[in-house]
Amino acid sequence: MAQMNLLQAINNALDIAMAEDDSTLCFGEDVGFFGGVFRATSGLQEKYGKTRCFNTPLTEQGIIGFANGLAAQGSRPIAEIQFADYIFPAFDQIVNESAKFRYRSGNEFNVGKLTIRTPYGGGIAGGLYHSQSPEAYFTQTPGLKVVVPRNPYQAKGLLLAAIRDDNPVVFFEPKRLYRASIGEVPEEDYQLPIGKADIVQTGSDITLLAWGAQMEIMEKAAAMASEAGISCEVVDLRSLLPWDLETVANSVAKTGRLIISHEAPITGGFAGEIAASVQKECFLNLESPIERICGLDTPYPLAQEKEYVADHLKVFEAIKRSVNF
Amino acid sequence: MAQMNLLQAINNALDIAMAEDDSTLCFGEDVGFFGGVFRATSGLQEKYGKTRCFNTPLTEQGIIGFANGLAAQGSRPIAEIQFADYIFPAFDQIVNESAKFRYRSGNEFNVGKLTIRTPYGGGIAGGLYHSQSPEAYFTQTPGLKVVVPRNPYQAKGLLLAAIRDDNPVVFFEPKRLYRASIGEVPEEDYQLPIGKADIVQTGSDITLLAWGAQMEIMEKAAAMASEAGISCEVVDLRSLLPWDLETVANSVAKTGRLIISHEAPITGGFAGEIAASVQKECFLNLESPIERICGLDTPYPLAQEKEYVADHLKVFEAIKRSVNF
Amino acid sequence: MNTNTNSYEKGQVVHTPTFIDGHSVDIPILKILQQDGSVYDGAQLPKIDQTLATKVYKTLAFHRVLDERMVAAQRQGRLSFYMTALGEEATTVGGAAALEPQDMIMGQYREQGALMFRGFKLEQFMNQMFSNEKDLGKGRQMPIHYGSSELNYMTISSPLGTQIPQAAGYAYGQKLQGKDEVTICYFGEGAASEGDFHAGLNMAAVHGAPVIFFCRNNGYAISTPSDEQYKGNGIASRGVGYGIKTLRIDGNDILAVIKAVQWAREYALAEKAPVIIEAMSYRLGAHSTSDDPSGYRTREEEAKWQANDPILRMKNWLLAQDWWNEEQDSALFEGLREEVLAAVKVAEKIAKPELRELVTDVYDDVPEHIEKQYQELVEHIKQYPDAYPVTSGRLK
Amino acid sequence: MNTNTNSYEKGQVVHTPTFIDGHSVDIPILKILQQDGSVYDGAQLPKIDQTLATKVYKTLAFHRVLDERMVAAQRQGRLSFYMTALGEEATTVGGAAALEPQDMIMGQYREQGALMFRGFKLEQFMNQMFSNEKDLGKGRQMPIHYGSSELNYMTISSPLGTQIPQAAGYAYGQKLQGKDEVTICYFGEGAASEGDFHAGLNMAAVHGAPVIFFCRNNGYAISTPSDEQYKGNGIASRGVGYGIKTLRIDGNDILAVIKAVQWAREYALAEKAPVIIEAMSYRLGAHSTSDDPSGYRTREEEAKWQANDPILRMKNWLLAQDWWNEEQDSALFEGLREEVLAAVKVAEKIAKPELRELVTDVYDDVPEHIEKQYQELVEHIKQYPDAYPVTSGRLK
Ligand SMILES: Cc1ncc(C[n+]2csc(CCOP(=O)(O)OP(=O)(O)O)c2C)c(N)n1
Ligand SMILES: Cc1ncc(C[n+]2csc(CCOP(=O)(O)OP(=O)(O)O)c2C)c(N)n1
Ligand SMILES: [Mg+2]
Ligand SMILES: [Mg+2]
Repeated sequence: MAQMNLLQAINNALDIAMAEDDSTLCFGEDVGFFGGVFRATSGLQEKYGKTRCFNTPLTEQGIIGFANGLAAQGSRPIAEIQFADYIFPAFDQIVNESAKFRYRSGNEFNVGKLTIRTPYGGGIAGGLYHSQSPEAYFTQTPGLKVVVPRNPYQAKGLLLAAIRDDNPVVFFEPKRLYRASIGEVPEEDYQLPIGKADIVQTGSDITLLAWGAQMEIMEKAAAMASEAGISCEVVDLRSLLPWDLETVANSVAKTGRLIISHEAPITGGFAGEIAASVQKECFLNLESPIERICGLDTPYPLAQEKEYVADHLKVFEAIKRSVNF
Repeated sequence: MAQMNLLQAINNALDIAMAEDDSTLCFGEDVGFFGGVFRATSGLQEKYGKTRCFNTPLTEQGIIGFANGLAAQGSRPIAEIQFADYIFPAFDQIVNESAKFRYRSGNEFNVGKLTIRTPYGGGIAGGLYHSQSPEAYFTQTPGLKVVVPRNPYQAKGLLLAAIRDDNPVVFFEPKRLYRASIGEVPEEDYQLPIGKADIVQTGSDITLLAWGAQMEIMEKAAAMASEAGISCEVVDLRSLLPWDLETVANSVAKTGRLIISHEAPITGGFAGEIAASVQKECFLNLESPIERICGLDTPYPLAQEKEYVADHLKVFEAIKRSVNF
Repeated sequence: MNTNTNSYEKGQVVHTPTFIDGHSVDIPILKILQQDGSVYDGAQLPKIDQTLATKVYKTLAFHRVLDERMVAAQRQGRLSFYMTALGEEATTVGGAAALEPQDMIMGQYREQGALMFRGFKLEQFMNQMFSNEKDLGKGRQMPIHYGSSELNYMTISSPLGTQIPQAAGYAYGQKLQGKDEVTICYFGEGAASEGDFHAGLNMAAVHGAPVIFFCRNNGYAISTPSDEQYKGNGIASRGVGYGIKTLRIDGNDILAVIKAVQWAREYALAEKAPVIIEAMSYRLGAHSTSDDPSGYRTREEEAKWQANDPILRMKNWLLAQDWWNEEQDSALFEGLREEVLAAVKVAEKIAKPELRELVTDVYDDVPEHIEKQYQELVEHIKQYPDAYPVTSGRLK
Repeated sequence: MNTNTNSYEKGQVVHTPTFIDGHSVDIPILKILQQDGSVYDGAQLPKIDQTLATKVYKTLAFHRVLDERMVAAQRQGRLSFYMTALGEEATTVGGAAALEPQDMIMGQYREQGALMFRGFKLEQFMNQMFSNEKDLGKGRQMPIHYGSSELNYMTISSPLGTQIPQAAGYAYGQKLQGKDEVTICYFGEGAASEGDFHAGLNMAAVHGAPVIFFCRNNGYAISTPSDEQYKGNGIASRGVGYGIKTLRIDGNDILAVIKAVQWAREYALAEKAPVIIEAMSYRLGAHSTSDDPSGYRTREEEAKWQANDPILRMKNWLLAQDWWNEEQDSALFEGLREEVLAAVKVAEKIAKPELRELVTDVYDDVPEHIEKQYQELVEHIKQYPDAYPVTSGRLK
């Protein structure tokens, strides 16, 4: 075991993946010599050479198109999009190509070996274009898997699983935690399962569900609630597509209450899907309406970021509302 | 009043818009001389000249980028994307640019005059890439309006409202109905409100909610239900962003039951947002879980299109399930 | 009237490959074979012997016949949709003939000629077009979206231009693994306007991918003539901007196509670098069976190009070589027509894919939530078997 | 080591505008002013008199001082982020000086020089950078994302390349309305790899939009040197592929910039057609205050370019003209430094925008669902005023 921050855990996972398989490649804008603007690919070009870890020209659609081709060919591309806010030029290549490659060809071809890594989320005074959480744009796309880790241990295990998963995976990294989140991480190889939620804290009065950096907020709110005598079950969804309805529904069946929180704007966010599914699955168990504590329906602001975000106080208020319903 | 099909109604609305304002332009792939592959812009180049109605090079990102620039400049662009399946190369221009233009500039600049028209939906043996209903990719984007008409009368009134609305509007046209849906349409200018749902049929036992071509399915299912003694209230959402929670919630408060149907895959589709909002708004009114009858979580198929789609039989079964819950 | 389809003719005519390097955009056009079947004086022929030449010609004939028959079948309502490559068959058949079987072919949709040359069987074409259970694509895509991993022909995808950066990546992978392989990537002059074109060509150049970008410039993108598509000198004029070796050829000249692609393959492998070939041709037929070109172009323009028939041109050459005769020719075409008709009749009777194929291949395995949707669908169909006649009968 | 930043020097040096037309990609580079302040023999000067020249120079000085001071302010933790244009100030100040006030300027983010020339006030820059309530952008974007509709300077948007097709559309609208206006569109050689570049240039050419595409080729896109960005001869070599008139200039030569843009404006208006200008320069500073270039390039490379300082070059010219003297120069720089420091102190004390600005301008009006979210937020903040100190105090 070693102490690693989230970036080191990512870097370590990439290192293991590149060492084990010569056909694994890491590339993207500034990913090569410099190691990426966040340094997630630091040292990899030195270790594995310029042909396997390299800078690309500045074109996200090109990066993912190139990656799709490599994956179809049998290589194992790990493409980085510098900020999730800049993934949209690649949207067609991801949503119309990566996601549908296997299906449309009757499995004659597939891009299962593709992994797309991208830092997402707010809390870094990044304004409209360095703060977005666009996961829900991808969760409505059959053929993709979508994964978001909450800490260094999860990041390494889930990223290794994503790289080896035989389906295209979009891997969102909570950039606010890149250096802020530090924890014990085994130095050896390990994987965490994609498609399974993780119960971070058991409780009996209400279920709190989130993913990525938002887990910190949920744990903080749960601590406040605990002081107020409310017992929260805190669940990290981890994998958004496919997502673990069973674990969530079991928790809600037990607690009778659910709050879902994400950074993205509320309308059309992935909390809607979860709420819709859970109200159906747990209709007779629910003791209060499912609440969604999310970003407001505006672009991501700068000066009023603090007011905008779904913080622990807003979650705590929702917990009280739900319990007192 | 005249009999028009949906295409004629669209064409008529475009004609009125171009006649009233010299700065209104229609363009897109094959939109000019040929009048578009569906002929929605037929005759407009002849009438208003090549500078106001024209073919563009084959680049969706270019079309919307160009349109954004025109709108910022003060012109009134109506851009066509040939099929909604091909809107994704323009995703960045729509989601990061059109939607955020006004906000990011503090209203120094805006693209409120932009309208994007695009044919969507299945039922035409189009397979993966001529059948998609990508509306939910846009409904999670603050700054956009999203509108879907169900018939010629609605199409003309809503399109004129969209063109004149001072916000960027994505206008999805149900291509399966282009020639199939025929109805009375006033020849003169009129508008229908954006943001308001339309109660197509009142009823007391259950609310059926949909939009666009799916309304036909709902009406068919409602007729079957009526024979089985179930009274359905049928609501056309019309505008998905912003959407009329009030009308929907009032209806559900009355009926106690809700079924939402759309063509897109269920997971992450817009029905999730509606269900999540309504379960909160109408928690104490709901007598059964809200059901979503939608496409399966696969790319849009060809040979098994009939099995895949959310047809009236599936909706009818859901109605019975809901009423007998 | 599209003025662009003629304007490149002003370029110098040469008879051996001549590159546009980074310091010239005077774009010569490579021509080897004249319409009467004679070879230009001093022209350098591609590597081709009688066996290869007859195989190429037979493929061209098969192409022509299949296209004719399937358009007819579509008119009769037996088929939902079809796209011919009338007048530009040499670009794809010639391309495949110049490559090795292990080379990957990525097409746009009008490249059935390349697949034919590779040996995709008549019934395989039919099974795809009739979306039956023998279709390699499991009945999921519209007609003409062929694909075969065995034949290294990437399954066609409707969104335009997406295969261009993919081809760069595919070829880069081939290079990295030290394979004696290249990728050829076909696209139309319309698709070359997509952002993916720019991304793909630049990435291939920067990363040294052995890919042959092959633009079929057939003058139209549906109704849009190429002079409303771009203002440069065709697509070839863009090569210099990417620092990519570029070659313009007469796309109706099968020997020029073969020569150019043979050369490009050698160059791409040896130099680990991409090549662009722009083949000037003309889409003689409609864009697809959903289109009627009489609304946007003249008969005269079409007639001019009809006189450049690439198949007739090759036949004239074969006759001149004494490698072929008129009797063989009639027999070939007649035989093909019968075969195709018979194959239609067989394919349209083959059952549709089983319901299960609706949910396979979304992922490597069917995940739980989709399995559940499938089971509910099965129950539903069993409840209303008459409403789903194609699949209900075969459900267990 | 970036070999590309030097390679274009091999081109012929000319002293009057010389176009690359569709039949040449021998790319000459326009140079007018030498580093010592003397003009090349036979060079044709732009339209410029002492008044304009001093305005340009003062703007350059303001630019240099503002950049220096704001980097310092960022280091002191007073500002979250900043981007300098050290070494390439002539490209934007010169561009604006060659245009008319009604022309639209669309920048990438490093074009504050153009906005300065247009008269954006020191306190306006400050208000934007400190996201205070006087910021025209209402505190919504990161520092340096300026915009002013009054000054026809389009608000900066972080996603790269998006302004390129927008500029084509903007200029098309200007043309259609018969205005004596053009649009200038700045972008880096990195952003020129985006698909939007391809789309924008092609659409401008096809639709005849009077837009000046101005590429600031400063050798780097963050850490990526231009020789890993493209393999062609810079961005200028792409012009011919779009059929667009192209001009390469020395970007550190203010007179060359002004001359080129003056010419381009005339041409774009008269011919209703776009122009591309590629200005060769070098990003002497870090990419932004978040970046440290010592990790990816050498001091020697930087030193070479330090010797080409565009501001010093202009100063030398002004001195030689007798339009300026050293005393004036010291006074100017000293005065500017004080002004900037004072302005920082004022701006950082101005209140942040009111909470209401969080929800305005998403749409033309605040729709019901957002109004409801806002009201809930207000109630929440009132409940926890200490947790939201910036806004809670001002809520009614
Ligand atoms: C991204 C995208 N946009 C639009 C279309 C619709 N479309 C199909 S074919 C076509 C024209 C293509 O022209 P070209 O590339 O010249 O090829 P050709 O048909 O001439 O062989 C268009 C616009 C599409 N399939 N994909
Ligand atoms: C679409 C998009 N992708 C990536 C980024 C991140 N990014 C910001 S600046 C930059 C480099 C731009 O280089 P260049 O265009 O040469 O401009 P310069 O900084 O040299 O002025 C990158 C990659 C972005 N802002 N937008
Ligand atoms: Mg074409
Ligand atoms: Mg640069």
